[in-house]
Amino acid sequence: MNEFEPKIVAFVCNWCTYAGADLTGTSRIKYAQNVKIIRFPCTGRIDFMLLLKAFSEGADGIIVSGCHPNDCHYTSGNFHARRRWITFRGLLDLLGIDVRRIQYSWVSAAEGAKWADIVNTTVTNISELGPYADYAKVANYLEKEANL
Amino acid sequence: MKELIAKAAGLLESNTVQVVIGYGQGSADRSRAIFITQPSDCEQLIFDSRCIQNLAVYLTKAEIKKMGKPAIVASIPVLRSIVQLAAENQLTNDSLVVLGVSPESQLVEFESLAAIESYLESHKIEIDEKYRKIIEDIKAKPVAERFAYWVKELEPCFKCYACRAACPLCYCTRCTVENNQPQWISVGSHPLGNLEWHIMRAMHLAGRCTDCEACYTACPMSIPIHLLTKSMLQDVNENFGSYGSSISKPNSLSSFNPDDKESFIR
Amino acid sequence: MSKIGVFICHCGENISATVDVEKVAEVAGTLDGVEYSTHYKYMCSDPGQSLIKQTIKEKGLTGVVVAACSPRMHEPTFRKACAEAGLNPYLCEMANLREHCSWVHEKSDATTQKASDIVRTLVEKVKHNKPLQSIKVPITKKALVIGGGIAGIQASLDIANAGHQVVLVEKDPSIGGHMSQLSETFPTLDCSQCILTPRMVEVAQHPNITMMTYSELEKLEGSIGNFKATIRKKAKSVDEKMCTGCGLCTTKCPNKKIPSEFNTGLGTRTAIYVPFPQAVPNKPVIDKANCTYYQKGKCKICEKTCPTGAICFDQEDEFVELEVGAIVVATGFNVMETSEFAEYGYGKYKDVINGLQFERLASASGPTLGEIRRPSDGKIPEKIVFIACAGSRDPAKGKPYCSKICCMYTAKHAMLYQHKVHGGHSYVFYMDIRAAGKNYDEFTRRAIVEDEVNYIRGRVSRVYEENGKLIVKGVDTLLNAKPVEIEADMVVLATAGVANPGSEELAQRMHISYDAYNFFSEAHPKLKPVETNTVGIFLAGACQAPKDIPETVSQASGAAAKVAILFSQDELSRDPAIAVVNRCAPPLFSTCVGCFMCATACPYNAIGEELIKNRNGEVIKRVAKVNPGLCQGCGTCVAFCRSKSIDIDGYTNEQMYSEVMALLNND
Amino acid sequence: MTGSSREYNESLLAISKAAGIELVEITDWNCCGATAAHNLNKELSVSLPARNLALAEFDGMEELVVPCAACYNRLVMTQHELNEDSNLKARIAEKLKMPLKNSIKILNVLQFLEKYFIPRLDELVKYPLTYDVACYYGCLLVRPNKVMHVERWEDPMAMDIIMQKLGANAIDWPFKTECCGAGFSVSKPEIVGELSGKIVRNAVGNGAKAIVVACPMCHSNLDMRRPAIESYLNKKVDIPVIYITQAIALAMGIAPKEAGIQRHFVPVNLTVNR
Repeated sequence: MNEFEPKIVAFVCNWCTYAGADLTGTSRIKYAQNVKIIRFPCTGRIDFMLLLKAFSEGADGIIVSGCHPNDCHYTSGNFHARRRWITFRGLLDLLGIDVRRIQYSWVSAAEGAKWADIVNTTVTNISELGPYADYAKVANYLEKEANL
Repeated sequence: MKELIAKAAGLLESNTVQVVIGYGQGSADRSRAIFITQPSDCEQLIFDSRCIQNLAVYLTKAEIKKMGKPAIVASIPVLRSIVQLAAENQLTNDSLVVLGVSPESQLVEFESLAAIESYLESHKIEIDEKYRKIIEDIKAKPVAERFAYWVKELEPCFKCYACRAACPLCYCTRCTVENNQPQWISVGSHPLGNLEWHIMRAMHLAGRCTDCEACYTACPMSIPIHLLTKSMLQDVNENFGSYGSSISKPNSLSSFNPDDKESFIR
Repeated sequence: MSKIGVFICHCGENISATVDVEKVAEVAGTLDGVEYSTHYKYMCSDPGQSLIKQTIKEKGLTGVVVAACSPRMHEPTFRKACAEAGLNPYLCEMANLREHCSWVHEKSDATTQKASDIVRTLVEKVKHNKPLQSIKVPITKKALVIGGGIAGIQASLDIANAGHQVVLVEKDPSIGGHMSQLSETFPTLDCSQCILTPRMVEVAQHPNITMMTYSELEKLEGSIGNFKATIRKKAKSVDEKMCTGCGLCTTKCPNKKIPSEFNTGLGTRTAIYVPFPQAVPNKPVIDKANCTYYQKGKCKICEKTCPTGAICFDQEDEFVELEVGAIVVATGFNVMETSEFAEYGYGKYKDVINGLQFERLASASGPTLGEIRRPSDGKIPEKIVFIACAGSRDPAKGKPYCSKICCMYTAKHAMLYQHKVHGGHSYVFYMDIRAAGKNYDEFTRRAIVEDEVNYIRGRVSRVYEENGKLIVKGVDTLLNAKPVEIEADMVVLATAGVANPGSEELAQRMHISYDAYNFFSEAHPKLKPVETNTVGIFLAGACQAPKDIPETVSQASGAAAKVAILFSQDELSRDPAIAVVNRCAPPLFSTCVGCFMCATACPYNAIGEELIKNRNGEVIKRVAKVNPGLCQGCGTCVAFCRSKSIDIDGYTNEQMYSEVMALLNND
Repeated sequence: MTGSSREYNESLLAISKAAGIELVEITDWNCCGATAAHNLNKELSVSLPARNLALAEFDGMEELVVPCAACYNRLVMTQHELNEDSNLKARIAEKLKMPLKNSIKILNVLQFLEKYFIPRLDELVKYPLTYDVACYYGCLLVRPNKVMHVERWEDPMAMDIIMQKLGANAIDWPFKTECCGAGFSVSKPEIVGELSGKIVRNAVGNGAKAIVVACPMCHSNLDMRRPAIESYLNKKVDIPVIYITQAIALAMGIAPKEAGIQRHFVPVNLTVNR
């Protein structure tokens, strides 16, 4: 493949963004194939370690998305998630892990078009940033270890 | 000092406590933690500028717990850790006697853990200007350079976990790093394993770390891991308006404000 | 070893038109642990489902992945099919190939590749699925209704008539609430007490209803089906059983000048009192703060007069513990005081009153026996001004919301005034007339057209006294907009409906959420209007937001129906996707260290503590414990737990981890 | 403050001098834009006061005392808007070609008096005032409340409290914040006659011997437009209108002339217990 096709994982909550992405489908709005969705009950459930794992397994970008503030199915899971994202993002930024590679968003069950837009712009942005070679280089130590 | 020794001896004599955790003379010119069970041994207690180890770390250790109710010599950083441990339900008013030592080396006694918290109101955590500058300088580097900087800084880490052992707040009986179902942290002390370990360590201290620097002091390779927690401390304070948590108020990361501000969520 | 079956659906052509389903099935078949892989035109059809069931039995599958539409669509269908074939339904997962793949991408190799990736991810997840049993919780079929206004009355009667026991708790000495204070009700102008009092009596006489007046909820523990409520019965100083309600004591009490709450301060009552003649129960209580004996130690006239010896001064507050399965909160609302309005005189002008006070003036049982007389000198006002939206829809007053009932009751007030004071002049200053409701607009039109109430669209900037008149300075914003000044004899403020004082504390005691104005929050603004976020606790009436009587009664019946639905089962069955704190071998017992940060993070207060004891009964460890009745399965605690000691079934750490791993490793 | 309301300036400087407080004028200050600018051009209406704020910062000032209520209102509104909108702030700073921290503390005359005079009134007041006064606030000091944050903005008390401390009896009256007619003074004086007339009538009716103000616009309408007021009320009214600073000057025993008492249209014949 000549053209760089970024690998993007989307961590989404079941009640808003997953349903929103369903609506993108029912509305037949087209978007890039690069993004694959993993369903969580709530953004509050999304462990920051899973984001790191996604990078070490070769993801070039990540989308994290859930219900808008005050819309959480569980009333406050997204508020807790937001605080965690704010702190996590600050830490990653200090460490030089490219925070531009993680797109956070609120997509409601009614925002099918917004989901398509989030996916497409993220794909464009990550394509511009190129493969996440820096992290891959670090992660590749794993392979060496495995080959021993 | 005399006051402290007398008080400690008194507590042991009256069997109010069974062990006194304090500082004593170590090898060479160093101080070390000592655990006194006999009133007469209280003479060994010292307190001076060398006594920087955070003794609060012993409060949650099973070996110490077995010795009975402790009294602990507590300078400001230790007091902060005690409050945080209390906030996390690890200590109650009955579980220890705190022999506070003020910055002027005066013995301060506390009626309750809540009293320690209000005492600390006038000794708030402040990130040193020096560290603020260092953190700012790191953040000013281009992202790739920053990453390279940290990969290099973390390279000497051989995962001895001294940082974990020294931290009063790392009291889990099973650390995530020892969890292999699933294998959250890559085992080896290679760049990835080191990076993952230190990110996790910092994240787990977010909103809890009291900036005692015990992790950094303990690190045999002098890796500046305290910069990570200091930076998070700043972030938590700037975004949520609090350093650490108090006994009565929930921790900043296990609570929220519906109006929390950020600019990166679309 | 896993034996997973993968069933790929064409969904007619919905999937197969863009995804090469044969290829996906072929790739899936090569995956580790996949025993069988196939594709079919319509998996959700009968033959499709039979195919799955048959394969489960024939191949002895340990897990199933149906790659079809969104799990939000057909997950229940396929899980049920699996259960019918003897496979635990929670060992079935769906891969979303339609909404998340075939419908959003063009036909290409990349689309087929993505479909394979999704299938592989779910196969990896299913390998880590565990059989789960839906959770059974027994139900105590007794309801607690808090608040004895029309909402609480309606809810109690409905639940009681459905055959269940009800305990109705009311903080005042009588049930009846605000509705008992009203004169006539819109839009029919029928007398409020005439329609309410029969209901009150019915409550008192209903064999299934236990009434606890002068009582408040002190503490609430437990969860849906099994709440434990502690009720504080405030000391009435009167023995309910001995008192016959003759009322002799109230006539003899020397302390007669106490402002009557029922009459909104426009009338007086005694220290031993029945709030109003039709009170239920019609038995007095002693208001200790105003009783001469309690304050000064001497008097006891009531004790001497009482023919049955029912007065008992040494009565103390009593605490009653109740076990109930469901709760209806119907604590109602209050109106903003006129004293909060500087521009209208901070309550210093006696003839500036609020709407509730006007109700008492207009009520036949009120202090003026239904004649409209102004409080200052008892004169009949010749000119009266009504100011709508006093506080409501006014962010400066901290109440940006519409109180909803004021447009209607103001029209009613003006109408009643016109009916009672012939030749009188009435004016209504309004922002908009919000009369949405059956026969509502007709009602306000009638006030304007037939009763000649002067409606002025505009706000009032100030009310002040000059030469014995209340000068109302306002503006008419309609045609020929101009400032208006009316020299009135009386001013009625339709002050905002506000939450009852203490509602914040009550909400916290029950762990239900409340909004910025301390009104209780419904679980969903549209689809769950009577539920709260705490399952098993329902809302009725104006404690949720200001509302009128018909709406209150409907909501109360709705809440009662929810309770009856709950009570129609003997056991509660719940989705088992809930959090669990791990257990392991001694001496650790659990890796949980008991920091309880999960408990503060939990939106449902579902995390409590468990004391692990040794065989001598000594506590050796204190760990978190999830209450399966309360946990809703959000998993916020899981991401929060540092030692990974808490996990959530259906979305376990292992499941999520393997999904991430599988999704990215497609080489 | 050097034209029609010079007595406000004179009295403020006189009492400050007597109390040993030095007030410095902003170098090269400009017009705040008043009501004209913000009716015409939003950005202009913010730029003009913003320049004054920047100049005051440049002069190294921490507090800015603004006696004119209209100027005060514009400056506070500007500070608020710039703080709410960082883009606007950046744009304006660029336009001004000056750094703009926008953190200077802006005090109106009441806040200034509260901070620097009230604590010292015992020492400063030599001749307590003894009569009934009506404290009139107008609109610019209190509105919009979401920016001004005045407690009880429909019935403010700051001036009343100061007057009580000077010995006077501040009457409870309902016209404290009613409209005086403001800018109609020039275009439609008859409206001012009616609106200010009602204010004056109510003050007199409630027994006031003087009206105390803290705004040049209020003053000119209640004082200079007295003929229009009298023609609306159809009778002669001689209640004087004084600035709060003048009231303080009188109470401090400063010569009436130094406080510009003689400059009013309606003669001020207030006796002082000497």
